[in-house]
Order: sequence, then C-alpha cells, then structure tokens
Amino acid sequence: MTLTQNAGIEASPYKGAGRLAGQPKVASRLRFPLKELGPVATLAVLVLVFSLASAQFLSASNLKVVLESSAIPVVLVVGLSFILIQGSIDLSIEGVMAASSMLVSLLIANSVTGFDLGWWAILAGACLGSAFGLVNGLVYTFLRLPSLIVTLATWFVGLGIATLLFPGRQPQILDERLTRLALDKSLGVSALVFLALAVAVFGWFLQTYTQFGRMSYAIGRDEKATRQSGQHVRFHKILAFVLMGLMSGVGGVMISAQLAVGNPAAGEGFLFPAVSAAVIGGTLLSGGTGGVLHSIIGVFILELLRNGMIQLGVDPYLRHVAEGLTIIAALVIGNWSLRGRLRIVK
Amino acid sequence: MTPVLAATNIGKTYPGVRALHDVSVELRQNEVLGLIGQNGSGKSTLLKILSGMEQPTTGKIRLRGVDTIVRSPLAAASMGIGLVHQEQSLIPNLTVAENIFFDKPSPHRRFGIYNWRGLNREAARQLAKLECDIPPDIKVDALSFPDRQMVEFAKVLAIEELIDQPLVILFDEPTSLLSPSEVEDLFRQIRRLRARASVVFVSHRMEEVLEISDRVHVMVNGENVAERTQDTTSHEELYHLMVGSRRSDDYYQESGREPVEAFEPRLVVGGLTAPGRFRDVSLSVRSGEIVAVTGVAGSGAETFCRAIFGAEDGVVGSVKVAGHELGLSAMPDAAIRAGIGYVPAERKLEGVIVGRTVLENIVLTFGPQMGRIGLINRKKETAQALSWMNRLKVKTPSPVEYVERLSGGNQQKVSLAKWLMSDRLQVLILDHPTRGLDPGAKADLFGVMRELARQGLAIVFVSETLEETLGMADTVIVMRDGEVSARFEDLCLHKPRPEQIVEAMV
Amino acid sequence: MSGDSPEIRAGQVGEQNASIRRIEIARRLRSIAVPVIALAGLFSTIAWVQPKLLSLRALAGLTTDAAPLLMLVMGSAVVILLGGIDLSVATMASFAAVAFVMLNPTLGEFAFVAVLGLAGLVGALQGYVHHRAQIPSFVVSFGSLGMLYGITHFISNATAAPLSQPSAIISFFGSRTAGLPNGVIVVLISAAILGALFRFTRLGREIFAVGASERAALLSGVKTLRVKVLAFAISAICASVAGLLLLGQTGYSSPAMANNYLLPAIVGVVVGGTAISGGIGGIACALVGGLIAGLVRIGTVIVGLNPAYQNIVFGVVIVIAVAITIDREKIGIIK
Amino acid sequence: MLKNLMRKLALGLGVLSLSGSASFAGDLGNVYVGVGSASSEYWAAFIEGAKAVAGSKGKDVNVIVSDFNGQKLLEQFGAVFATGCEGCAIAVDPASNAFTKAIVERARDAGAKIVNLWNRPDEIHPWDTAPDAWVANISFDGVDSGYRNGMELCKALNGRGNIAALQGIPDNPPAKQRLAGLEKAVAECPGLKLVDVQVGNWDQTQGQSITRAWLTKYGSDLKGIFSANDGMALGAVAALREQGLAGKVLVTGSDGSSDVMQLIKSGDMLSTMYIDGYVQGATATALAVGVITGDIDLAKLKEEQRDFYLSQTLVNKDNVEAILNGKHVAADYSYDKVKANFWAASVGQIPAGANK
Repeated sequence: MTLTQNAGIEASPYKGAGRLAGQPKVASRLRFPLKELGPVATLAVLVLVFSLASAQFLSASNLKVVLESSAIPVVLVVGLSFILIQGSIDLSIEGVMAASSMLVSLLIANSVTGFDLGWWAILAGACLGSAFGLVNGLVYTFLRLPSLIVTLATWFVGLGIATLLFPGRQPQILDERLTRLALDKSLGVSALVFLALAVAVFGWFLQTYTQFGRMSYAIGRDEKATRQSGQHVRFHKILAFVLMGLMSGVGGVMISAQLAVGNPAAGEGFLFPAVSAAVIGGTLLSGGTGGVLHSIIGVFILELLRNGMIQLGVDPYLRHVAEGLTIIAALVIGNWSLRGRLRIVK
Repeated sequence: MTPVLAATNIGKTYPGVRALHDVSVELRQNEVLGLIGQNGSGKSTLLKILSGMEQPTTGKIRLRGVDTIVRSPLAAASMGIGLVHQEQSLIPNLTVAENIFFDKPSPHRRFGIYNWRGLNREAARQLAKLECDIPPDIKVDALSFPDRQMVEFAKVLAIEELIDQPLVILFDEPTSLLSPSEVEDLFRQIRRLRARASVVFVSHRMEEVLEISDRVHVMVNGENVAERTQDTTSHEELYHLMVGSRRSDDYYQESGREPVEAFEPRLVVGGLTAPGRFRDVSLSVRSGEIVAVTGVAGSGAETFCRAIFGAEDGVVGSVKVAGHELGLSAMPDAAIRAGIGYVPAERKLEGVIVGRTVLENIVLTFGPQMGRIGLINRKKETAQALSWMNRLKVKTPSPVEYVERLSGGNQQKVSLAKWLMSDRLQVLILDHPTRGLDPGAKADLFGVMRELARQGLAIVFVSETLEETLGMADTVIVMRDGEVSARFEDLCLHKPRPEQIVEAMV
Repeated sequence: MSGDSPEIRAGQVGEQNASIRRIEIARRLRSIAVPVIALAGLFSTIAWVQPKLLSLRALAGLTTDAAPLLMLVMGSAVVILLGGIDLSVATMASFAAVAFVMLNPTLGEFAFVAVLGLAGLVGALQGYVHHRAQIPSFVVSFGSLGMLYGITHFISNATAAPLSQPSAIISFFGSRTAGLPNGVIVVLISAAILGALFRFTRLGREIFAVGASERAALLSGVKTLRVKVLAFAISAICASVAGLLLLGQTGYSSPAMANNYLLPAIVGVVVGGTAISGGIGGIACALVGGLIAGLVRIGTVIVGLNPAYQNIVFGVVIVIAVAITIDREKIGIIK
Repeated sequence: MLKNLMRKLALGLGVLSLSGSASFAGDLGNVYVGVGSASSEYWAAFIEGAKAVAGSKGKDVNVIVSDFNGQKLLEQFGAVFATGCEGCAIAVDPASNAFTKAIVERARDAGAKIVNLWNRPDEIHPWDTAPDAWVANISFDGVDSGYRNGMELCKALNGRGNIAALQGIPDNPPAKQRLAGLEKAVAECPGLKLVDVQVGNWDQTQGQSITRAWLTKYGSDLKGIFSANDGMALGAVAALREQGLAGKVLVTGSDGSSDVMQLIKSGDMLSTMYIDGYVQGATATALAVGVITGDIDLAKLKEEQRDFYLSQTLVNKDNVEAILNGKHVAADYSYDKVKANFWAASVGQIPAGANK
C-alpha cells in the first residue's frame, strides 16, 4: 500500500511502473518545473508594472544599468546557492568582501603602498576569499558549530582584517587593468557583467554536471543518508564554503574595480539582499531546493524593484516600505498554489 | 565449499548498550538466509556491520574466504555487498539514475563530472533487469512508493557490474511497507537473484521468512540463538524461539469478538472525494465496530483515512460524527473537537513529537483541557497520562524520557495514548498501526484495539497484512484505484476468504 | 509487552510525580549549566584584567546597558524555539521608541499600552502571513524589517526627538529602585512571565511542540496558526519593551537607534544553547546567552583592546562560546 | 516615580552648585575618543590630533569605535564608566542626536569631562545639560558646506541645470544641514533645479546604485550631483565612469578625503568641503584636558566657547594642490601649544536651530 514521502501534499504525478510507457521521457532535471514558476511570474509582473509606470524603465540604457548593478549580487548568489542548497548559511560575505577589497587595492598599483602586483593582486583577493571560506568550512565541519554562528564570526573577523589593513586613507587603485573592467564596454555592458555571466554559467554547470553540485542537493535533503552512502559530506561542505569565499573575494575585487578605491566598507549592504534574493527565487534556507538559476532570478527581482522605485521617484523612506511589501506580496502570490495543509515552512 | 560471507564472533557495543554479542553467521553460495528476531534483537545492527555502515567492536568478517574489513558502504559496494534499506535510502531530490549510482563509482562520472546521457543509459539498463521502465532522469520525489522500492533494488543490483564474483545482497525488512501483491513481486525478484547472488533476508514476519529462506537464524537480545533449515521448522517453533513463549492461538483475540450491537452509526462519511487520490468513498462505522480499509499501493486507502481526519488537501464530501456535520475547511481541528483521533503511519514524522518527553506527547492535545484559560493543571494531567501509560503498558525508563528513545511499539502506544486522554473520543483512525512492530508488540496493540472497541469506540484502520485485516475487522472495505471495489460486513459471522479480498484489490 | 511487568503502577503516582520533577529539574539545570559556566569564565577573564568590574556599581551599570539586548534576545528566542526567525526585532525596537515619543503628548502614559499593542499587532500579522501564506519567516520578517524601517523614518521625519513630556513609565525604566536598575527589574519580570508561559501554559508547551516537529504537532491538534501568531506577537512586544528601555536610557528617540541589535540578539539566542532549528532551549538559556553576547561586545573595550582587533576578537570569542555551549548530541545534524 | 525624577534633578542641581563654586583642578585620568569608524581617513586624522595633545601630557588615547551605531557606543562607554572614570578626558561623536544626552550625563556621573562632536540635539547645550562635565560641543557648519558646494555647482553650471542630491543617514544633523545648505544655494541660483533627493546612508555602494538609476531616469538632463559626503560622491563618480560621464556630470562632496581631492585634481569631481579632523581631535581633547587640569574654568566660559563650529575650506581645482600637500606635525599640537588659544580654529557659535 502506498506511502508517499509527502503524504498529503500532492498526488504523485507518476504512479506505477509501466503506466508511463510510451510517454516521452523528458529531461526533468533540466526543466524549470511549472510549480516553480512563481518567481519568474513575479519578475514578469514587476517588469510589466514598472514599464507601464515609467517610460524609461524598459529602455536599453536602464536595462544595462540593471545588468551592471546585478553583476556583483549574481556572483555572490552563485556561491550562496550551493551553501543554501546544502542547508547551511554564510553570513561572512560582507566581511570577506571588505578584506578582499582592501588587500587587492593595497597590492595592486595604488596611491598608498609601493606594491604593483597587477593580476597577482586580483588573484590574492580571490585567494583571501577562498581562505576565509576554507576556515569557515573547516570550523563548521570539524567543530560542528552552526554555520550561522561560524560565518557570523568570520564576518567580524573579515571586517577586523579590513580595518587592520586600512592604512589611514583610502588607497586609490591606479592600475587601469582593474578599473577598466568596470569601464570598458562591449555590447554596452562592462566586463564585470560578462564575468558575472561566466560565473553564472559555471555555477549552473557545477550544479548540474558535477558530483559537488549533485551531492549538495543530496546533503541538503538528507545529510545522514548521503553520509551513509559513503559520500564525503564534509568535503563537499567545505568545498561549498570555499566556493562561497571565492565568490565573496571576487565580489570584493569587482567592487574595488567599480569604485577604483580599496574600501573597508566595500561589502556593506550585500549580505541580506543576497540571501533574500536566493530565498525569493526559490533557493530556500531549508536546503535541497532551488538552484543557481532560481537565485539569479531572485537577484533580478530585487534589482528591478530597487531600480523601479527610484525611477518612479518614490519617497526615499517609503521606498523601503514598498520594497518590503513587494517582497512579501511576491512570495505570497508565488507560493499561494503550493500551500498545503501539512506543508511545513519555517 | 567456502561460504561467500562468514562473520564470526561479531560483537558491537554502543556507549552503554551491547547491541551484538558473539554472533556468527555464514552465508553460502546462492542461498537465501533468513534472519528473524524481535525489534532490538540486533538484526539491523548485524546488517549495518556487514554492509560497512558500522564497524564491529569485536569479531571478523571473511568474504569469499579472505579476511576483510568493510570500511564503508562504498567499500562494500566495490566488494559486491549491497544493502536494501528498511527505510529507503534514496535521496528524493535527485534523479533515479543518480540514486542508482549514488554509492558506487561509475564510468559516466569521471573526476566528479557527470555524463548524464551515459548515466541515464546505464541506469535504464539496470532498471530493465527488473523489467521496470521508470524513466531514469525523473526525480525520485515524483515516484510512488513501490517504484522507489524498485529503484532501491536496481541500486543494489548495479553492484554486480562492479565485480565478477557472486553478489551478497542484504535485505533489511524490505516487506514491512509493502502490500501483499508487492511482496509477491519482491519474492519473484529474490528468487531470480538467487542464481547469481547470495541473499540475507531480515524480517519479523515469520511467514515471509519461511517462504523465501533456505535457512533461518533466530536472534534474541543481540545473540544468535538458533539456526534452522526451512524444511525442518515451523511458525510455532520460530515464534517460540523468538519470543520465548509459544504463540497463542488467539493472536487477534477473536474470542473477545462479538457482533456489533449498536445500531446508530457513530461516524458517517459520505461521498468523500479528493481529486486524483480517491472518489466518492462512503463509510459508516458504529460504536464498537472495527472497520478495516484496505487496498494495494495507490488505491487511496490511506489517503482516504487521512482525509477523514483532515490531513489531506482539497477534499470534498461530508464527515459526520454522532450526527454532527464537520466543516472540512476547519480540519483537523474540527475533527479533533468532534472526537476523532488519528494515529498516523509515519510515527517519527507525524505520530510523536521527537525531542519532547513521553509525558508531554501524551498530554499535548487534551492535557490543557484539564486546566483553565490556557493554564496547565500539571498534577491532574500527569496523573491521567500515567494511568493511560499504565493501562497501555508503555515501557519507558521514565515518563519524562525523550520519546524518540522508546521502541517503535511504545512510541505507537504514546501516539495512541494522546487520543485516549480525551474524555469524549468517539472515533479512532489508525494508519498501519502495527508497521515495524514485532509480534509481541503487535499482539499488545491488537488487544488494546479490541478493548477500546468493546468500550464503544468506533475504529477505522488500515492494516499491514491481509491476515490482520481478517483477524481484526468487523467490516472490510476494499479500495481499488481510488474507489470502493468491495465491502465485506459482519466478519464475525461469515469471514470472506483471503482470495476474495485480493481479487477485489487488483 | 512480552510479559514484562509495567514499570508504572497506579499506587506509585505520588512517587512518580516526585521523580518526574527530579528528572526535569536535573535536565533543566544541565541545559543551563554550560552557558552559565561559559558566562562565568568570560566574566572572570574580563574581571581579572579589570578588577574594578566586581563592584556593585559596575555590575549595575553593565546590566542596565544589557537590559534592552536581553529583552530582544528573549523575544527572539520565542520565535527561534518555534523553528522560525524574526529579523524585524531590532527595527521594531526603534519603531517602538519613535512611536512612544510621538504618541506620548496625546495619549500620556497610555502610549505605553498603545505601543505594546501596536507592536503585538504587527508581530501577530507577521506570524499570520508567515503561516497562512506558508512563506519562510526569514523573508516575512525581512520584508517587515524594511517596512518598519521606512515607516519609522517616515513618521519621525528621520529625526531624533526628545521625549517632550515626562513619562513616568519611561523615567521609571531609566532609573533605579533600591540600587537595582529598573531595566534589570523589567527584564527579570519579563523573564519570569515568559518562563511561566513556557512552564504553565498550553501556549508554551505548544511552541516547543511546533519547534520540535510542526507536522506531528499539527496532527496532534495543535493550532499552529494560533501558536505562530502569538509567538511572533510576543517577540514583537518584547522588542518594543527593549526599545522603550533604550528610550529610558537616552531620553531621545531616533528612527535607527536600536537597529544594530539584530545580530547580537541572534548571537545571544544561539550562545545560550538554543537550537536555531527550534524546539531546544528556553528563556533561562536565552537570558544567559544574552548576557554572554552583551559581555563579549563590551569586554574588548573593558580589557582595553586596540579597536582594530575588536571585531576579530569578537568573532573568535563568539565561536569559542558557541563551541562550548552548543549541545551537539541533542541537535544531531548541524547546519 | 515622579518623586524619583525630582530627587535626581535636585541631586544634579546640587552637584552643579558644588562644582560651580570653585575652580576644580585634578589629575588627568585616561583619555578616550569615541569615533564613528576605525577605517576612515577623517577619523584617523581625528585620532592623530587627539594623540598629539594626549601624548604631550604623557597619555595614550583609548579609541572606542561605534561603527556609527550610537547604541553600541553608549554600551561601550557604559562599560568604561561602570568602573569609574574619574578625571577622564573624553571626545566623542555619539553617532546620533538620540544618544548625546545619555552619554554626556553618564560621563558626568562617572566623573569625566566630555567634549561632544557633531551630534547635539538643538534643545540641549553644554551650559544647560550636565554643565560641569560637558565641556563643549564642536562641529562643522553643515549648512555652510551644503551652501558653498551648491554655489560651486551653480557657478560651474553657469547658473542653470538639473541636479540631484545624495542624502546621508537622515537622523544625523550634518545630513540635514548639508541638504538645507544646498536648498539655500538652489534658492539663490534660480536656474538650478533640484530634481531628486535620495538617501544613500553615507554609503559608497548606495551612492553608486542610486546614481546609476538617476542616469537612466534623467539621462543627459542631469548636470550635477550633490553628495552629502565624499563616500557617496565616490560611488557617484564610479557610476558616472561606467557611462563615460565622469567629469561631464559635476559631482560635489563633503569631508575632503584625499581620494576625492585626487578626483578634483584630475577633474572628475568639482568640489568638496575639507574639514580638518586633526585640528578637531586636538581641540576637543585639549579642551577636556584643560578643564581637568584646571587651565579652564568652566563657569567662566562663554557660550560661544562651549558650542562652536571649526573652520572648513571649500576645495576646488584652484586650491586642491595646496591642501593635499598640507600636513600637520604633532609637535605643533602639543597641549601647551593648543592651550595658547583653544579656540584658534573656531569660526563662532553654532546658531540656535542649526541642529533641528
């Protein structure tokens, strides 16, 4: 007699061997399942509303602006997605970005120190990020502490390191190879947008085609069974944190390129929007669901929202109210059809 | 001939618990070895050790005549040992193909990169061995339970590609969640497997063990107490070895059974429908009556019972308790207020609150009614809970022990006691109440059900086996494809033959 | 069960009750012991460097400052015990202070009731939306954080404002009774109320049940909607009291005055040994955890650490504190 | 409760009359500065200035960082005060008006002398609130900064064009003052039109993202961006650079950080208001030290000596080189040198209503 894991939530679309014979076998893992379309619909509604309300909203120049301002958040959520899929969380993003930004701007040709390491400086920023991720992962998995606390701590450690590195005045980045990443345009957008695109594709590849990506889903859904199957759960967890650290480090480099200075406050205001973007897109904190593409859609929802509010000239204080309301409303509407008597959402 | 697998003097101690003591088992070429014992007798621990999930404290394992240490399930797989888990080990948000190759190396996954096409093709080939055409790229989430069982199977069978030697396949209570016809399917597969594998089959259903095994080991309290061959033993002997006492003739206490006298129905379910799950099911239960709802997987029997309590979405129809119509939208609150109790099949997920104490679990629903304005009358509710624990013989070191530390049977009693705390319980719905219980615990539970019915409760239950259905029920309702396909009433007076029920099921 | 004699007999109920109480008390003491030891260790380390800390005056001063944080930690703990999270608590505290200052001239002392009521309403609404629409509490409270932030700045015109008319309640919050800071008294009373809630009421028991296993609780007849609505309301009310305590200290309201309490509040809950996944912990744990979190924040200053190292030391100490206090056995898989 | 309040008030009055009666001289305790950030150029200069004065009296400067969070600052100073702080000299930015009164009163209760920076609510002053402990309030004229930057825009745009403003954290007086100054300038320059004001919270990143959105909204109609501080101005310049508009859309800042001055030099920015953190740090510390050592008799100070603006300089292309090259030497700011005239850098009393 049947027993579905989610008894009572929904009827299995597929019942009984043989019944499906003759039906086309769709590659379901590549499809964006219909019930997960809520975020996409939200995005579409936002675009529709804003483009009706503001003439410039859909202009090519504004869309470019949205792409430019999404570049860093996209890079961050690609890393964050794997963390969330595994059921963990990483709060250290802002601290790592700050430390990375400071390090890069001090090692590259700058107005304060004598270093001029060029690309090596950028590599150093990325490596510093990965090192933070490695520490996060090691402490998390070996000391068995909640990732929330471990990464909260490294957030502050990152800020502390950025403060220690701060030489008394903001180092200006003089190496144009870095600053041009944000300035030179091809197809109307900067190299950073292409970098974000590459990272997104890389993330999607990781998620779909690699052991690491697939095991992340398994770990998020059933860590115990995954471990019992002989998978190196700890390794994959550490890897996810290293990846996240790398992305935060790259994010720090990107923001340095945009601002052309090293800034100990470089990461400020990136963490909570990134987490929210992932959650809004369907990469839930509970783990095992969503994915890189989901999270990126979440990023666009938030960026369009912020952009649209400014386009409409909403009162600066009420802008927060409208944003909060929209985030909640979007999720309420997107989730309405998923509601179920025994569905548990924490 | 050397045995394929020989475990000698295996011992396993967990902090404070001795799970296995000096157990020796030999598995010969192409045989099915049955392993029976009550819950906690160490069967599962032994399997875990053989499959590399746990390491023995003492003793050694010889595989095909060679001393071996099975370090992990992955290592076990590469040696040709596979375990079919009791509670399925599949990861629901991964695809079928991924699950099949989850715990083993595959040429289609090199350096951590997947070749989906190859992996799917290979998985389809494994599934084809079982004459099963589940699409390999579908997520396990979307599969029905028996299909998952097939995937679980294919996952183990795929081991044979890894090595040339005969396989060792371990089944940990594979039948406890299957319906009779599914059990038959399973046995057919096991018989087929025997040609190229040796099988260890663990169960506490003696009929099944006897049917499929060549030899049987009986385990009690972490020790191996007896070994019998199939043709020289019997139910009675095995039961005796296992429980330490002879099986009573009146397992279902049918002697205490009498025709239901009440006339007025206590619970009336009219035309209950849940699109895609079941259609237009009606039911009427009188005080003191035990109704069994049965059917194969996907027949809608469980979902129907859950729907009566209000644990299902999108249900239309009517549910009346003692003539009083319940609002389906306010379920399960309305059901509970009207006096319906529900003991779910998934104990740990739905039946008891893991992480809280036995006492808290029992008083959760009706305890506060003994106090006033939301305040708790601890003394009164504790006294009553203790008295129910006493009457149901809940075995626990202390009433404030965490409920997850109790055995399955005792958890089931806790889940039941919660409803008995109510002073106006009218209807009790039990979903697979004996799932995973050993024979002693089962007998206990049947006694309680019988007693409650005698006291006037209306009972609806979904049973684990046909035998149970026939042994316990006054009325049997058989469902097929979401509809009622047959009703048998007054079993007390004229019992249907098992074949009649099976016929209505399929 | 296989003929064993049941271990509970009717005649032993009195004895049973005593043994139950014994086990429960032992269990509670055990769960609070480690956080208390961690707190004591931290405090004695700091006091070793700065012995003046051991005066009554110093302790009163420190606990006064810790009072708003402790209120927030207790409130957050209620929601975290439920398995959710409320990111809006700190913003709610700011909102309460601003709203009180604005309402006080017209409503007088009733402003206190009005603010608490308003906060409770907003909290309840969050719980309602979270449960009815089945969207994660993280997002609901993140959204309401944004809304409260905007509303608070809007109504205050983003300006710090003095309490224009003396309020007996606020000045009570800011002063002392018999040498004991009233803020501490408020915290202790609130802790007693919440403790009683968890021990003596249906709601308290149901919060734990929902936190441990929401599905089983639902199928056991727990009205999860009501539980969540009330839990979020309690959290918001605690937050508003925290805001008013802060107002008592400053005499001024400002739209962002308590906003930075969010992270310390969460740290406090976790350091106290409450599981972020819900169901494990309690008010006493939260209280001790809040003290640890508050002490770590100021410890670096008392010790006289170079500010460049303060953040780093804060991070490291938090990790150490949680490593000591967390009950890995009970939590199982740690995410 | 009311009685309690009365008693407290009476106590305060008692203390007041006591300390007012005699010039009190004592030993200098620890020197504390409460700063907004440990990693900002202005605050780094401020700390250096404080160190110059404290160092000449043989004292270290203890730095307490609020991260612009007044509540955290209050808590940290609470910890300092809890163990007593007799004879401490304190210079602190309370980060928000809401915390000024609390911090000043607590300093008094602990026996310290305190100089307040930037954030003073309009209705309280050093002479009417804890007058024996609150030595002075030192700030820079935000209205003047906004006005002169605004006029610089007006001049550079030849008196006409659309501009937009990036506002700081709204409950900081400088944020409002600078915007008020801008509005004053706009009023005097009728061709200049302020089309939008957005809150960037002093933050570089937010300045950048807001500017991006403006550029699409207003396109080439936007001629200038007024930023209430240099951080947001940097963000604005970064956003302009992306569009190749740096130097074409004029940007003004305020603070005078070295990187912004570099941008002014290179023509990417128009102007900023240079405020001298070093002098502010030295002056504030020296005043507190002076009261403790008895060099200053608080009772004899005039209001304009206890609540005043320091001078600031508008930086544009013409004078940027000179200011970039100007450096302070600690020896010039020893206590004894500052003592000669504590108010050397003052440009007068803060007018009533400036902090509303």
